[in-house]
Amino acid sequence: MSEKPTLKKSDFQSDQAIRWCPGCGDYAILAQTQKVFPEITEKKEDTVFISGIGCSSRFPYYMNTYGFHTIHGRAPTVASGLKLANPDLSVWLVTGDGDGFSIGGNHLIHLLRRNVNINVMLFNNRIYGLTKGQYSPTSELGKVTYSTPMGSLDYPFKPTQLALGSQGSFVAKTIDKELKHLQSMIRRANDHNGTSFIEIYQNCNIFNDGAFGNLTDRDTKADQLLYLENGEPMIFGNDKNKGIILDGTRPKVVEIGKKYSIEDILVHDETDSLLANMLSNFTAEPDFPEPLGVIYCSERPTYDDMMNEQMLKAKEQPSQTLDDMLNAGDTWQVK
Amino acid sequence: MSEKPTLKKSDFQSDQAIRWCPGCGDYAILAQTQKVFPEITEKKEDTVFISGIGCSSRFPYYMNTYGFHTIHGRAPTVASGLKLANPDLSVWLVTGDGDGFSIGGNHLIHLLRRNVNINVMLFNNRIYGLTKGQYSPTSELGKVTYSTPMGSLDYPFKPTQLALGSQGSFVAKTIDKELKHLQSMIRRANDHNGTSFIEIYQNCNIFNDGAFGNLTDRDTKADQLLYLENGEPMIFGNDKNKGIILDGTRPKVVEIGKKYSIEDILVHDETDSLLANMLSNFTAEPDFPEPLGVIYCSERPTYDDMMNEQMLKAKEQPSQTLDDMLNAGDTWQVK
Amino acid sequence: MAKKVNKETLDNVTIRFAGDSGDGMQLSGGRFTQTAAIVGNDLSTLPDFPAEIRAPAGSLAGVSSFQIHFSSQEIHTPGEQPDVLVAMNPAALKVHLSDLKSGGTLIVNKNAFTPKNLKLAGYETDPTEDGTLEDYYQSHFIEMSKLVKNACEGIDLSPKLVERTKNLCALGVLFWIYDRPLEPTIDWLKSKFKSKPEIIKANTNALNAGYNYGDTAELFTTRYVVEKAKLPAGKYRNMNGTLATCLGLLAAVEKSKMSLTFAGYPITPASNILHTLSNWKKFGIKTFQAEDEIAGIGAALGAAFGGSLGVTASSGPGIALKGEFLGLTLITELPVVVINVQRGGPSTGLPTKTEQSDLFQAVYGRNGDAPTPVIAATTPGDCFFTTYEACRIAVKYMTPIIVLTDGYLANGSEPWMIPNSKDLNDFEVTFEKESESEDKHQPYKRNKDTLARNWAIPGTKGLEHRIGGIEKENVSGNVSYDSDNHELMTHIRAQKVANIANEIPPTEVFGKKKGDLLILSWGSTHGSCKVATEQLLEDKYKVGHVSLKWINPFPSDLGKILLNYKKVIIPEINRGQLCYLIRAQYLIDAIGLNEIKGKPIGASTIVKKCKEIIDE
Amino acid sequence: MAKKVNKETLDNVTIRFAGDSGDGMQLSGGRFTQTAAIVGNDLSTLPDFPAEIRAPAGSLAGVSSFQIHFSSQEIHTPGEQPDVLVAMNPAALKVHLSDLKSGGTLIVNKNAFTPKNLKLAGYETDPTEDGTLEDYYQSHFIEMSKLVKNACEGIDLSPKLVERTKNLCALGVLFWIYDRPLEPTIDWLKSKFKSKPEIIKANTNALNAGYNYGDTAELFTTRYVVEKAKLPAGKYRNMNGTLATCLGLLAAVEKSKMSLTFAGYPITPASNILHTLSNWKKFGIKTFQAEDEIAGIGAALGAAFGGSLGVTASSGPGIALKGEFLGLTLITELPVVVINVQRGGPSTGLPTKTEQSDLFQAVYGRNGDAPTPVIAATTPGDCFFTTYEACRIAVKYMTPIIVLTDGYLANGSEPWMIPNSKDLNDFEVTFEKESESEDKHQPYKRNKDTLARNWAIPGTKGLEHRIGGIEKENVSGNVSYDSDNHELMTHIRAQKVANIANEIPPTEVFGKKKGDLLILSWGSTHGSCKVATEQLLEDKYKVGHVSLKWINPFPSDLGKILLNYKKVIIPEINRGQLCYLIRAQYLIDAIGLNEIKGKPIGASTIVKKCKEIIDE
Ligand SMILES: Cc1ncc(C[n+]2csc(CCOP(=O)(O)OP(=O)(O)O)c2C)c(N)n1
Ligand SMILES: Cc1ncc(C[n+]2csc(CCOP(=O)(O)OP(=O)(O)O)c2C)c(N)n1
Ligand code: SF4
Ligand code: SF4
Ligand SMILES: [Mg+2]
Ligand SMILES: [Mg+2]
Repeated sequence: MSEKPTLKKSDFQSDQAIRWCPGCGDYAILAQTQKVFPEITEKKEDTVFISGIGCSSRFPYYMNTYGFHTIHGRAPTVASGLKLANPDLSVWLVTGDGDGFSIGGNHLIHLLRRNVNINVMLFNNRIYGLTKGQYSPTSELGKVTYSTPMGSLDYPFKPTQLALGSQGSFVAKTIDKELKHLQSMIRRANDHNGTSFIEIYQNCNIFNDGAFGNLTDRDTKADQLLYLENGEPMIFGNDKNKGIILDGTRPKVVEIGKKYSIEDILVHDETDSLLANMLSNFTAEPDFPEPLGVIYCSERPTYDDMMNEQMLKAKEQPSQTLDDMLNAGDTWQVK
Repeated sequence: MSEKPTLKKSDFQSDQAIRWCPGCGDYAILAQTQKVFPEITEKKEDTVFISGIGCSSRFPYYMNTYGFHTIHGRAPTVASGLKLANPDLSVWLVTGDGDGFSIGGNHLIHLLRRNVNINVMLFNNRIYGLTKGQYSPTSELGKVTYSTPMGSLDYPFKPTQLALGSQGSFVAKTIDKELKHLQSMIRRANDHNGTSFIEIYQNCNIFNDGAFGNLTDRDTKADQLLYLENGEPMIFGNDKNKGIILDGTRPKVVEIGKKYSIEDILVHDETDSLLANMLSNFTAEPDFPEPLGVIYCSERPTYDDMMNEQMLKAKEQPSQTLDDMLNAGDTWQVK
Repeated sequence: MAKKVNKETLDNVTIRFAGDSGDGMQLSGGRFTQTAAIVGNDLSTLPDFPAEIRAPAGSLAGVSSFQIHFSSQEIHTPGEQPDVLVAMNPAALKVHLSDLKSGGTLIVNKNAFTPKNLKLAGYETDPTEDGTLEDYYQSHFIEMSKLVKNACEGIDLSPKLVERTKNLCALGVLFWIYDRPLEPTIDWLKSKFKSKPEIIKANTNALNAGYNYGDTAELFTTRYVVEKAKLPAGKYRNMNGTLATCLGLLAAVEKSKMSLTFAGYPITPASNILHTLSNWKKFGIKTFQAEDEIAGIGAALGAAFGGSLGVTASSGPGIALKGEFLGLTLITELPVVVINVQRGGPSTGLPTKTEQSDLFQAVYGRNGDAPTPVIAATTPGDCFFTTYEACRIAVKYMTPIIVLTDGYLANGSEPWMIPNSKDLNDFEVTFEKESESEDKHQPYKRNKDTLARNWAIPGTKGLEHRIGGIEKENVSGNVSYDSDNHELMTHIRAQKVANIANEIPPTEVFGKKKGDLLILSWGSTHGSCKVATEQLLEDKYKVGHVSLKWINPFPSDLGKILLNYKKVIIPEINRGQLCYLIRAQYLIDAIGLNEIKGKPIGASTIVKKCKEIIDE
Repeated sequence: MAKKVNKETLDNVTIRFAGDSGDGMQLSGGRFTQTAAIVGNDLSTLPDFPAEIRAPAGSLAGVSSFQIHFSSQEIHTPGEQPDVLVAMNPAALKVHLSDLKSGGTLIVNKNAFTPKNLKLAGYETDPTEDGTLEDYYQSHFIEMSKLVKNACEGIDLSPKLVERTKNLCALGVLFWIYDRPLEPTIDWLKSKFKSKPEIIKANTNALNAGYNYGDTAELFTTRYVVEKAKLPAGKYRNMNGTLATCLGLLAAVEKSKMSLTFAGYPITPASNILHTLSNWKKFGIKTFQAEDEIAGIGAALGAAFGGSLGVTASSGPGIALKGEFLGLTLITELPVVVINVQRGGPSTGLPTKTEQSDLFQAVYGRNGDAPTPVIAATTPGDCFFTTYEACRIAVKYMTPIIVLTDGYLANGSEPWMIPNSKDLNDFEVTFEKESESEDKHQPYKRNKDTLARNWAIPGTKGLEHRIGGIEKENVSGNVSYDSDNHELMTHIRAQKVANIANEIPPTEVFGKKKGDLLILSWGSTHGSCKVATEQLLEDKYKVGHVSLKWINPFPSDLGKILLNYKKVIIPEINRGQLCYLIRAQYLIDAIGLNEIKGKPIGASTIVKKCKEIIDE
């Protein structure tokens, strides 16, 4: 990338009126994305945003790039096909917890497994926004919604854990309210070659207001958020005095200073799948902080690169014309 | 269960001619299932086998119980509906690596997350049998098949890892050739309250013969198979002299006797999710043995039990007749 | 008070409440409706929601509306052009003004006409000040926000909450104009906000403020009376299509003593069925929010295999996903009811608008020769009877069945004469009995009359059997690749659906039994077609109206009836789908009247077209 | 050698090779076919695979067969009752004997009639010994296993592999009877097993052994000659439907200079399209085995958005899953070709049998008013032209299109006159050019003639735009909830499909241009209908035959043509789907001839029915 961006934030703002509820967390995510993009690309015509259906999935309409608002849950398939057809494009997929994990779960896990070079932004508000407030596969057990007046009965997914279980090569988590962090995750996703999965906690102030209140409340958040930095110890808390250790194979939160010193605290290693799994398991667990940042990152050949290689290799085969192919095999002449 | 089974193996054999290829691993799985069932049930009429489509999915036709051979990938939905309607049934789901993980991936992960009390037997032959030999989501990278003449480009799922990432409460692995082990896994699955997931390595001798050759070959298998026993150290090898240790958070195979003693070896704990993840990650990894046995088992309330509770609780509400309901709300009389 | 006010009696009035989504127009409309019902009017309503959850306040996209048509006579539609438009802000005025009858009454919340709101609505000048409105309408610019502020003085409520009561103020004005009692609304407020006395008080005050405004302001010279309608005697309630559908399912459960398993995935405008049923667990109704629509029907089918009535509901795009499973349901011959609350298509289309364009999909949207019964509801209240009947037929004939309703029926409402559960068709279910015999159970043995196969459910001793999607041998149910058996089964599946014609009562013809033109409608076009027919009959045209409920199979007497008219016209909110089916079936040159505008075709449009056809 | 052998000339012969799946019958059939082609016969073939992968050896379920009809005249079907049946084991005899013409030639591998095999086939006594066969057929019980064992003595091969050559022995016998050259087969063996000289040797010996057996055994008294057919001059090859379909796609790529992205999911009988295309990467064809059929069409659509020709293929149940995405493709107006290789339905149905029952699904299987072009191939070789044309139209009109073939076309083959790439219709693609203007790009601006919208692809500067499944404003492509626009777009989408009629050449009528009866066929029923027409014409009946390729839209001249006949009959392998569409469109009382037996309707059945209709 050039040092000075040639494009401005406004270049990424489309002329469409934004249709989210006032106060929706989606606004912040949109704004940060529009802010970061001038830094990460010089050609907005090479950028494509693809989404499914949901409040979050309206995102492409507001980005002044190419965009495709597809159908519910199926955006990964469209994105994969596009990337297959033109691997030079920078393809971004925007989805919600319902779109991505309920109806679209299968496409998402296959995308992650294949490692197509696509960046996924999953807006997790733990609710169905667009259809007005049913519980989603990330809603907490017992959630009372229109469709579960006595409380939901199904245990939620932990999105980053599912992504890891799907062989995701880049798995990160951030939140709508942490603007700088959100930006940096978008940058990191862009840098990663392969499928990048960012879970973004997003407040739906209409149907699930305050779902992440403890993570955004000034008073509590320092004790609730664990910012991950590669190579740095996993410490958190208002006074930076809490840390994570492994007691055998069981993680624990400990206080630094008394029984434990900073040396005892686990050091984050983005390439360590076991650590990644441990961290993803903290999702919504009352005894652990929520880790924000890159949970796992490890490059491996992408689907598109390997496809390119095969295409090039195939081109080394003796060339044939259409007529050669039509005339191949045993033929005979009738006079 | 009573001590003496009242039913015999033959009671579970249907009158349908079996249509698998001679030599197919499916035969062994069927035979072991039919053998175990008299031990685990006294009422075959309460047993239902449900499957999708694939060679493996023909299984229900051969069990003399109730059975439903549904459509490709969708068996978990039918099984869930059946279990919902009648929670007293013992519901078994038979699926393949294509049926369960390709087209049916989403239903399977949702089943696991919900923890409906259903037992899943996934026959993994790492190939599409019924459609004659295309690669599957568990085929190794680079697999040459009819649909991938230059080698497949997508990185496979590790089934047990995906099951764990989906919040599976019981995850186990076995293989067609280890008859006793296979039987014991079926028993364990049956005992578990919640969704039980057993991955069964199965040889497709027509389209993927020898896929698990190193795990079944008399000469190599002791070095390749790690039998898991809860509370026992993870040792394996011809001379029982190899073991797994954790070096920080990285697992390693070590030789027992020299630098390491048996005390250093990790002890299996079925309820430890981190260990489970480590073990599931060994799938098809050349540097590690394949773990067979119960990788993870931890009870939590099942969907069906919680549904039952809600139904009972709802019945405590003041009772109303249909006519009460028809006449509810503001009404008026026209004369 | 000294002012002289005329009282005039009217046959029928159409009022449209329009405002920002946050303005509470659905509530005003709902309360006006309830009061009209209690007063004894016949009525019909049509809510219209914005596509956005919460479009920016004051924007055109955020306008929400509710139309009510009430009358001293029988009516069948929510009316076309309103007589009265209530516009709570500039955007609402902008969107709806063109529909208001010229000379109609316009009631506006003057306080909302701020520069910001005017700009959002795209007004260059303030229409309440530039004189553009007064010429065409009886315009009343009322400072409602101010009125409620004053009325609520002293109540311990935030200004924001006080401002929110302005919808009751508007309602009060209308209650005054149409001389309606306030008590039902006050009672409702009391029960609704039981624990919030300030809210009750504020809203009551706002309501009274509006009413009193009508009384005291010099602006209204006339009050209108719409008398009680002469409806058939009986007990009535106001009924919308969603509730009626759910009650139909409940009736099926209660009459058959079966359990019901509903599995669905949220989608507009079908989600409310899931919501309503979720509250009815005490009746043994289980609901399951599935991961998608495929899982929805899959679970319903699994439940049906288990001896429960399997039900799923969705709208067009979700129904498209159910096609493959419908095929499996069909070939395994299990009772699953699939409800399609239609909306504008294709694809995501216009999710909040109504349409009748999924008929082809219902009849043909599957692979293979896959005949499936299709039944359609005609009015909001009729959803009850249609759904009940669908359940009964599904079980009696062991078949999937598709119930078509639409967004208009689901959200619309009408006074509904409450049926007595005893009067519903009998609904019997027989599962095969436990068997001690050594003979293998034959799952595809059939009832001679209906051709339905016997239903043997897991848990029953001696009836163990296997079913599935590969062709089955008749009687034995074994997998069969035999071509003669396949042909036989293909015909049996078709014949079974054809047999359902025996269940269909004789077709009712409204109007002339023979004549120049038959108006043939299906589904929600019923109302406008009926009104159109009434008008045409009044104008001495020889027309009849048939409202089809059964589309597959068609009623056996339909062919004969069609021949009694010189021409047949089929008004539909699609490009002519029933029309195509009727042409193919009966080889008559049926004429399509097709308007695809997200709402029922207006009766006047139908009348006009019919006259053209007859007079041509 | 001294024996006297007659030579007799025949017009045409039908041979069926039948044996266990492991017996190599497809290979024998294939080589016989190739030789017949080289000899210059016209021919048509029909392979029939068992539903199981490897049913137990010797079982009825494991029988595999291959039928070839070859002739000195033009033929159009693989024949009905075979003249010769080769049965390599008891099961094959059991399954196929009833089809053999009485008096036909029966050739049997005597060595396979072991007690075990007889029992598996359900024979109580050995039919080659109990005298039941000789009365009705010219039966030859040849010890083929023994013959090949002797012939291969000295070759370093396992007995199992030697036994496997018996299919070439059977082939040798038939080559002798029909006086065919062995060289093409020997050459083929040489190139096929290049690195395995023992295999070449063993198979060649087995072939010769069979041939010599015919020559030396006293059993055959007659040899038959089937002369070269007078086919139109040109270069020919034998062509099956799958390869033809793939070549059609390749031609589209090469003529248009576009890239092609194929995304599909395996399903019988469509999987081979994926397999074949996977080998053609050097032409820039990318293939993607998706996780399911929904992902298949989704990826094809994504590719189309990116400026590639998106293609997907499946069969009935898989196509059912694509319905929702077809709607999105339609409303976003992007070129995606969807190939349905039909099989027996509904549901999983009869996966290895052919059927024409997905026509309704193709035309109507989606939510909303969703008109989609539908084109059907008529013969294996015609799959090439049909697929090519489908691609051209999809791009020219910016639309999804459905190509219907079926299991019979896909697996069947015929001599195919090789076209010259120059003679194919021009295929031009224009993407919108980079724009420096500040004006917003208008993605729904249309070509005036075709109504196709312009194609602007990601990566092109200045054309950034957003599309999606919510209704779009015409021209601007902005999301629009406007009802008039929706109605307009609904009509435009329909008109665009209607416009394709301009691309359809005048309909060819075979036989009488006016007369008593028109035989109207679509798809693979073409062959038998053509043969039936020939026979009827010979018998002086006034009949014509039209073979429809385009089903949506219908050719513009079809209506007129239908009126030239007193009656119209439509033979279909379904319950009358085209028949229904024709009735609706043209209001004529078309008569269905429906046989749903997993294979093309026999010409004789059609002839019989036509005579009944005309003579009645
Ligand atoms: C096939 C289909 N099924 C259902 C829907 C209805 N639907 C639209 S968005 C949505 C869920 C939205 O939830 P989520 O993905 O979490 O997005 P959010 O609105 O919360 O951002 C549903 C069920 C649809 N449009 N299409
Ligand atoms: C909707 C649909 N798509 C595709 C198929 C074709 N199909 C049947 S089984 C199968 C895959 C079988 O693989 P797997 O599940 O691994 O089972 P196996 O045969 O290996 O036991 C496929 C693609 C189908 N029957 N239905
Ligand atoms: S409903 Fe929730 S998620 Fe949707 S726009 Fe409104 S606040 Fe945002
Ligand atoms: S194809 Fe493979 S999996 Fe299928 S029956 Fe044969 S051996 Fe078994
Ligand atoms: Mg959400
Ligand atoms: Mg498999």
